[in-house]
Amino acid sequence: MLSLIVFLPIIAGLIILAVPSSQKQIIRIVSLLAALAQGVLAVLIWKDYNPALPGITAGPNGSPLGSFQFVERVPWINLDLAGFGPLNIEYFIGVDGISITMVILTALVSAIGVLSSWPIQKQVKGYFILYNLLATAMMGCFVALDFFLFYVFWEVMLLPMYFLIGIWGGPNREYAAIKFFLYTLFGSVFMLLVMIGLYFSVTDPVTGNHTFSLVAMATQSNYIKDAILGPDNVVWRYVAFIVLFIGFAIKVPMFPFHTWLPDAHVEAPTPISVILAGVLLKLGTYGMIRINFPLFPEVFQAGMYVIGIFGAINIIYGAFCALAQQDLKKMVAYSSISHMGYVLLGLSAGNSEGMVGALYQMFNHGTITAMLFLLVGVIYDRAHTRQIDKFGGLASYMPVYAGLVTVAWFASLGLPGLSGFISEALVFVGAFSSVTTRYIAMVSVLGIVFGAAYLLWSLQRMFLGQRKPGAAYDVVTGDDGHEHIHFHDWNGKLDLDARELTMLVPLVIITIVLGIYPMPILGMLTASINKLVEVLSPVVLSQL
Amino acid sequence: MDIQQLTTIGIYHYLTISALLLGLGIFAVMTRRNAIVILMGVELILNAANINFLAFSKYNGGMEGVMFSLFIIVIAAAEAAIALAIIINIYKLFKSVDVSRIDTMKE
Amino acid sequence: MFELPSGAEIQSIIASLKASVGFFIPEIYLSVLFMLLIVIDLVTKSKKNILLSLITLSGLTGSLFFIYQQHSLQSSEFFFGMYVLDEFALFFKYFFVLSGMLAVVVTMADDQFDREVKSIGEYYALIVSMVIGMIMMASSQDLLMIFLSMELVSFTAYILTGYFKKNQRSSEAALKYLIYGAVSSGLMVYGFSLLYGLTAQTNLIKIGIELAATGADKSLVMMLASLLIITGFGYKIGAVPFHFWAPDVYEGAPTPITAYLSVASKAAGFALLMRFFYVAIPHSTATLSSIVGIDWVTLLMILSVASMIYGNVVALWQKNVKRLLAYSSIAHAGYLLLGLIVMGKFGTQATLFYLLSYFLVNFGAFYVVILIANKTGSENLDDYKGLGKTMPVAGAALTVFLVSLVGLPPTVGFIGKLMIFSALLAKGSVYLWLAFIGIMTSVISLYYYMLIPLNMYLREPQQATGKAMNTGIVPKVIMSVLMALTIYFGLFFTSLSDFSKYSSSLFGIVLQ
Amino acid sequence: MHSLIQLSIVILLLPLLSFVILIFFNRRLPRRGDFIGVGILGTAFVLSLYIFWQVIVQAYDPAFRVAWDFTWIDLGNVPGVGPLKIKMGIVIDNIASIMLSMVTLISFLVHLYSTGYMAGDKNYGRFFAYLGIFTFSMLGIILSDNLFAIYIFWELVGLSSYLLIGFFFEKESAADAQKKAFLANRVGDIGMWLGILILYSQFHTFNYQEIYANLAAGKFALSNGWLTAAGILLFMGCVGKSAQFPLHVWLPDAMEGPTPVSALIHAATMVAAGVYFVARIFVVLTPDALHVIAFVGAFTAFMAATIAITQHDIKRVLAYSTVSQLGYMVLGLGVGAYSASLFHLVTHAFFKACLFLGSGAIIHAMHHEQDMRWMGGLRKQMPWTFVTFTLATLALAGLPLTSGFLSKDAILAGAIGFAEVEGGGIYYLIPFLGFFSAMLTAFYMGRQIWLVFFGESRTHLKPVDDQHHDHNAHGSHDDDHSHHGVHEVAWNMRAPLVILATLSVFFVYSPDPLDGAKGWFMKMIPTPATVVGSSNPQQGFVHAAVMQAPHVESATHTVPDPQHEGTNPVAQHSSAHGDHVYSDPRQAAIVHAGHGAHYTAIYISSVMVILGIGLACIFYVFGVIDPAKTALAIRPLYLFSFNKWYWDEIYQATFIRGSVLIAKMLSWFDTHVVDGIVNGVATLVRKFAFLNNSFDKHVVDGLVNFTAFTVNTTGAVLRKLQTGKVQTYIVMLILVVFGYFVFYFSRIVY
Repeated sequence: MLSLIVFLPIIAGLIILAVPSSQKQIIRIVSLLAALAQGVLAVLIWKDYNPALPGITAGPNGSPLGSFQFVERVPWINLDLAGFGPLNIEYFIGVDGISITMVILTALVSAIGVLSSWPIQKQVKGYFILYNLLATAMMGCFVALDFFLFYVFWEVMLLPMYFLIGIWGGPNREYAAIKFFLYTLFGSVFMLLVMIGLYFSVTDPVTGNHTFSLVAMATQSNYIKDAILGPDNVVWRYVAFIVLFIGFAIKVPMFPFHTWLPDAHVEAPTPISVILAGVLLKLGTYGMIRINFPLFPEVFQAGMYVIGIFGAINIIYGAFCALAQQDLKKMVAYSSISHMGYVLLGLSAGNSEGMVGALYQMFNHGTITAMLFLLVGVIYDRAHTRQIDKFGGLASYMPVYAGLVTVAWFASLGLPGLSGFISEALVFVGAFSSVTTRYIAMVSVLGIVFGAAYLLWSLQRMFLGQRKPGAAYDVVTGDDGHEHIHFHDWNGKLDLDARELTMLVPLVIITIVLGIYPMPILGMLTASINKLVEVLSPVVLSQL
Repeated sequence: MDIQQLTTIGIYHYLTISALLLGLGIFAVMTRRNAIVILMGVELILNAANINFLAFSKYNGGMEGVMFSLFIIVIAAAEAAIALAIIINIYKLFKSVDVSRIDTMKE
Repeated sequence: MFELPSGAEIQSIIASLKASVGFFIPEIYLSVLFMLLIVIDLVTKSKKNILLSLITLSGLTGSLFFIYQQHSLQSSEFFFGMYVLDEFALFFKYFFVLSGMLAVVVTMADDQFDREVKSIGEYYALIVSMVIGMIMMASSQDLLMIFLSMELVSFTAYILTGYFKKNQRSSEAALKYLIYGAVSSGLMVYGFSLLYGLTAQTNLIKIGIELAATGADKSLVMMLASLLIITGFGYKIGAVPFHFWAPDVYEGAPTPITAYLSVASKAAGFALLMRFFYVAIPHSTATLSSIVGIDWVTLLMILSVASMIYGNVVALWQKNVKRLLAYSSIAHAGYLLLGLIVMGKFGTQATLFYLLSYFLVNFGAFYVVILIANKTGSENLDDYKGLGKTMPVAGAALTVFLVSLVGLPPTVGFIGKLMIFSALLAKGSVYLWLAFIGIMTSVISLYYYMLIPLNMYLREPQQATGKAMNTGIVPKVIMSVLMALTIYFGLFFTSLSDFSKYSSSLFGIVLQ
Repeated sequence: MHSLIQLSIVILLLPLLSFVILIFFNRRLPRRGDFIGVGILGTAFVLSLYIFWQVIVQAYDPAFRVAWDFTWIDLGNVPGVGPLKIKMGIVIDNIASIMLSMVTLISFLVHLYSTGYMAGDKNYGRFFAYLGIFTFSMLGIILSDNLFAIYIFWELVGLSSYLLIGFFFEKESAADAQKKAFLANRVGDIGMWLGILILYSQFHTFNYQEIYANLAAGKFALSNGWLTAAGILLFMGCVGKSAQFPLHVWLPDAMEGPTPVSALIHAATMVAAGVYFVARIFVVLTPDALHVIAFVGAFTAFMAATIAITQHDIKRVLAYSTVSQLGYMVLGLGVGAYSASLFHLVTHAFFKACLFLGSGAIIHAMHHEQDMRWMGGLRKQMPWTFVTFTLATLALAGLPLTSGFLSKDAILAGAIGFAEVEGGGIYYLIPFLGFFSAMLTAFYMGRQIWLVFFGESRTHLKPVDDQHHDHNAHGSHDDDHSHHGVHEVAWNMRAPLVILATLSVFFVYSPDPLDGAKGWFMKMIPTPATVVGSSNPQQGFVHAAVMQAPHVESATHTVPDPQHEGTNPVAQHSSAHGDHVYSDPRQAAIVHAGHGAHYTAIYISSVMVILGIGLACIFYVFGVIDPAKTALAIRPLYLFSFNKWYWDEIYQATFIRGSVLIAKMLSWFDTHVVDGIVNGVATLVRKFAFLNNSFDKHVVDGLVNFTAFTVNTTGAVLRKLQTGKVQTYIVMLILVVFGYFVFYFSRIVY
């Protein structure tokens, strides 16, 4: 079942490969069908998921079964390493509370991404092949429970992303693409070393062989004492943690490593921005939760407040940078940086409230930011510019659009009743409850104000007031006596058309529903998070 | 002449000479511009090796050294043949055998 | 000076020769093929004709059969210890024959030969003879044998490099190759002579024993000998600082030969280096420097680090794709050396695996480069602009090969790197810094490798020739197959890895 | 579930229903569906009136309280805490039921009123939708039983106020005002949120009662300072919402919204929510926190009053008077006059709503003329408005026989008592400011009445361009009012005025026109006992903590209370006053002193009010002193007041400019430093580059960038070695070998 949900897109990709590139509509429909099927499967998985099972580590009998669900575990590669012993790599996938939420998110966002890719005319075939490859890789990352498998999926993501930004992107796309590629690769190659080191340090309690299984790695008793990353090698464990963390932090992106994000977003086409912000950024924090923290809990203990500080920097720094942007999309990009800061902060708290909040924030940020980028794309399609000061007074002329923007914007600034609020609130509750991060939390609260500041300001400049001189559109008085606006070389519907609504409305509904009653997602998280907090150690507990 | 007299000279005589030859060869290779002269330098190096082999095989006993030197001579000849062929071709194309002029490909 | 052997001795010699010939069948077969090709070339005085290529291909394929036969044989030394047959040698026999075949295939694809070459027959003959030479390099266990086989390979390589007689660059490359090769092999043979002087042996195993016993007190001379020998080997594997010939030769030589050299003769050098290093240098005892004047491992570390950094860094500046690949091959020599440094069975396995992956990918890359050169008549980066649209298959294939060269999953190149680094880390944290450098340099390498897809896909062609350049069906198939293999072995590499493990056992030495 | 709870849930959801219907379907409905809004709110009012009847009249129990909650978020079995659930719930007690009916009533009246006032606006339907969501969130604040829920609705009223202030969003000024309001409130909310977090981090619950119980049980692990901090931070929420200094700046600007909105949100209900919230958390406030609150309140009351006396805009005068009155309420809470200030909250709600609606009627009649300088002589045209407006004015000024008199005096009495108990000195400043503001209030209201209703009409005096400008500013809004003469407004705008005016007379609240304490209100809303103890050194934290907090259902019920056997004279005394027993002597003392100071307060305040009105007459009625001349005479003071103490300018210069500046700096930092530690370097690299510059454009930034730089330069240098001259190669070969040799030689020899 999981395999199906992972490989559906790539199957679609292969089908597309057979379709002649002139048949654009068929290509689109095939990908759409694949995405929808993925969504259906995600819902089925969601339905059958048993929230009581914790995941994170192996079950009582030492095997992942009884802890993870929908587990598929087949030996993939069994080598005999000369002079070292067997090397076992498994095709080992499964979900627990942490990953299933991300699986659902990925299915949702990639389906919406397909829809928003509809207008793309340039090399449609290549585009959708790469897109489906990307979708598979993302999904794979979230379900992989074998480090090797995870790494493969992780790296496979890079190339399609590189081309999707580089070929279908904006004017400065080459730069953005290569920057994204090098940055992420730089992060992940170190992961490779750590992965090998872990392999040599961990044995599977059942078979006794060395293993790449993340489940086995999450239990400290499986480590060989004097191995390179064994308990005795404190220094190397710290190094490994930091290296891994940087690798993931680049994806998040965390403060000093974030500079690829604005460029990538600004240059990428709308659907790719949606994917990038909606799913890819989550991979960073997901990696931390799945790999970084449970494998090196004691280092996490030592580093909690550092992570927290970086989280706070992200929140406030991102908000300030967003405040200064003239390009709407860049503003949204920086807002992502700010919002991912909440995730980091929640994780750094190391207690259940914070971590649940962080996970939930990941989900909500996925949906909300997807919405933001889609909306930016809508106005960009019409006006061919994203300069905030090229608009003004749009609310009078595009009421539906303005309404949705308002909802999205307020969701993004964490208005109660919309999902973003609950996650941010939980993050703060957690971060404040943990002594380590209490003061950091007190500082980060400022993010709430500045978040509101840049969002409301842009809202006012674009939608309220009157049309600005030199705006990207003319105001014409239609024959019915009402005022209309006319964008230069845009012949489509002025306000949102059916396709755009079908993309946006589901997201809006999800945002509102999850804002009023979050348990559908939280309910799946809690068991895993509580387990994770236990794994992460007694130190936190004593602080509560 | 009499082999006994030769043997009164110790192995170090041979080694010294071979070392000198090697030095000369390297010097030639490093300094001469003419491709052919460079090749002659290479011959010197090879012959230095030859002398070593012969000397050692004499003083260690066993025939390997002698065999080796024979083969080196053969190889040297073959090398010279190929080299000359190439150099002639070069001369056709560049109208010169000055290796310092032949640098169309660099960096 | 010495007395003739007695009849009985001669009898025994002849007997052992007879026995030895049984182990020598593939080489003999190939030599026959070599002469056959010459003859055919003489009778059919035509230009590059398909017949010769096919004969060569089928001939080489046939040799695979004989090589396969040898698996049944007990691994042993023969011709009085001059020559060995073991899994290691067999691996390289396959390797070289296959690369010979690929070289032929690549040559068939290259239009430049039609323009430049009158008769192609001796070209194929030379390729075959080079295969023979390299096989002997991989199997020889005696200084003399090593020297002879090396020179055989070198000479054929010189001729092949200069095979385009009318072409300045080709000839210049040949000359440089020749002079550089001659000097370094001369120095190497001088080193051999010193080694012989120290140990009174030319057989590697005996040398090893001899050195283990009495190496220490002659360390100064031994040091000089080792240095000179390293010079020779380093030149063959094209590792920094013995790499200078490589870029010019790779650029000037006919592209098939470039591919052939960059893969096969490099591999041959490694075969030689490994055998010499493992067998002749006694490393079972504690510290090498205490036995043989010079610490070989440190020396190799220096070579490998220098190669990785230099190769990758300088490649950043290349605008000629062939030259770029030349520098990348220098860098790859560095990665290969890493596996050697570990100096164990695991390391050997990793190195062999890496050679296999490199073999596949590099040939693929050069093949595509040739196809593109056929259409655009240029190997400059700028002329690759927009090729992604006009030559989709070629573009995709080249991208895959380059990704594999970088070492990203899911390609075989990634597994190669994985094996190498695993081998390093298996030794604990002592070699971690080497792994670190390897990682960093591979990040750098991403940059220049990606320049090619960048030009092919992200940029528009300067002259707007939107016409699709059709490469023909056969090349498309070949490219697709190579591409598929690259990815397949990246996901299911058990077979390759087991093969390289099986092949990682040498005669006369037990690696732990 | 208690029937009242079910009822209250219905009441809570009705306005939301109206919102949902109207926001989506208003264009499809006749009259844009305004009747739906009015009808629904009417129903809601009737229902809440039933609750009021049940709770206040039937039960008549100071400690009446029904609560219900459900699990909203279940965090499972949290390590170190055990099962952790975040609950949502509803509590109905006396104050809640009173506020419930008050809010629904005013909201209903405003709905009704708007049918006239907003008629013809192009977003007519949406206006009622917004009113609906506002009423919903306001009711949520009233009913919720925990801090988390109140924070949620807190933000939601913020949203609805944002939407309603910016209802005429084509006006830049409106757009600015709405943003300002939201941000100012957010600043307050931060504090409130942190306060909530402090309490949660100790008890892992948001529920009032559980928090109080835990506090009373002394489970608060942090220092007492943290508790004070928690109190003050929570109060910050009130500072934002109730427009207390220093966050008061948004409220006057909020008058950009339609006048009914000003009446409903920015006079009667939402701004009072802050006071209501402080009352809810009253028992956790330490004496130190209370002092802060008292001073903030007093200062706000005074400052706003001084500003109000010089404003021209009729709504701004009312706005500042609102701020001032809210100051009174906060002051009242600060000094411990709990019931008094809640009393004032309710009375103020009614008469201030009346005033705003009245001013709305005037503005409506004057075709959106808001400047009192161009009004005058309206009493003849608009008798109904005149009467009701005057009545409400008297209540606001606090003349006897009005509701305002009762509540305000109770507060002032409490202030005096507080000052006495705290031992005089600086604390007398609070009652003093209170009384002085009372005088100012009387003055500026008198001024307003006169300027608006008496004298001759001054419409013609208005500069034309100004008029024109004013006309434009409303965009299409008032196009359908063609300019004909001023006339009284229609019944649907008149009725609310009458009802509200009636509600600002004393007998509604108390039989005795002079003492509110005799009324049902203050009997039903007793001061709850603190759970944090007094600041007296001899009565430490722990001691107070174990004392019984009467209407706090907590584990401490069982704790035997030594103070409770009537041995405590203070307790006895206060119980003689018919109040329940105060566990905390300080509280008891204050209340006691408050009762003592009752009549003093009456005298002083009456004098003050008469003084104020007198002054107004001297200035405006009899014209003995010319206001303009006076203004010139004390120009600096006048300007200071007229420019609202320059708070806006100060904030503009410091916070707003500051953060924008920081933002600009950081974003520069981001692009030039973080992004390109090496963008500068990249240009260097470009110098080295031999290829078309697209090559090194890609040289990546940050760390990677730095590597790229070093890499490229080294590359640039190293490639020079490849001279293309074979001899150089050989030389280098030899040199390398020789170098190695020397190296190892040295290693061996030495």
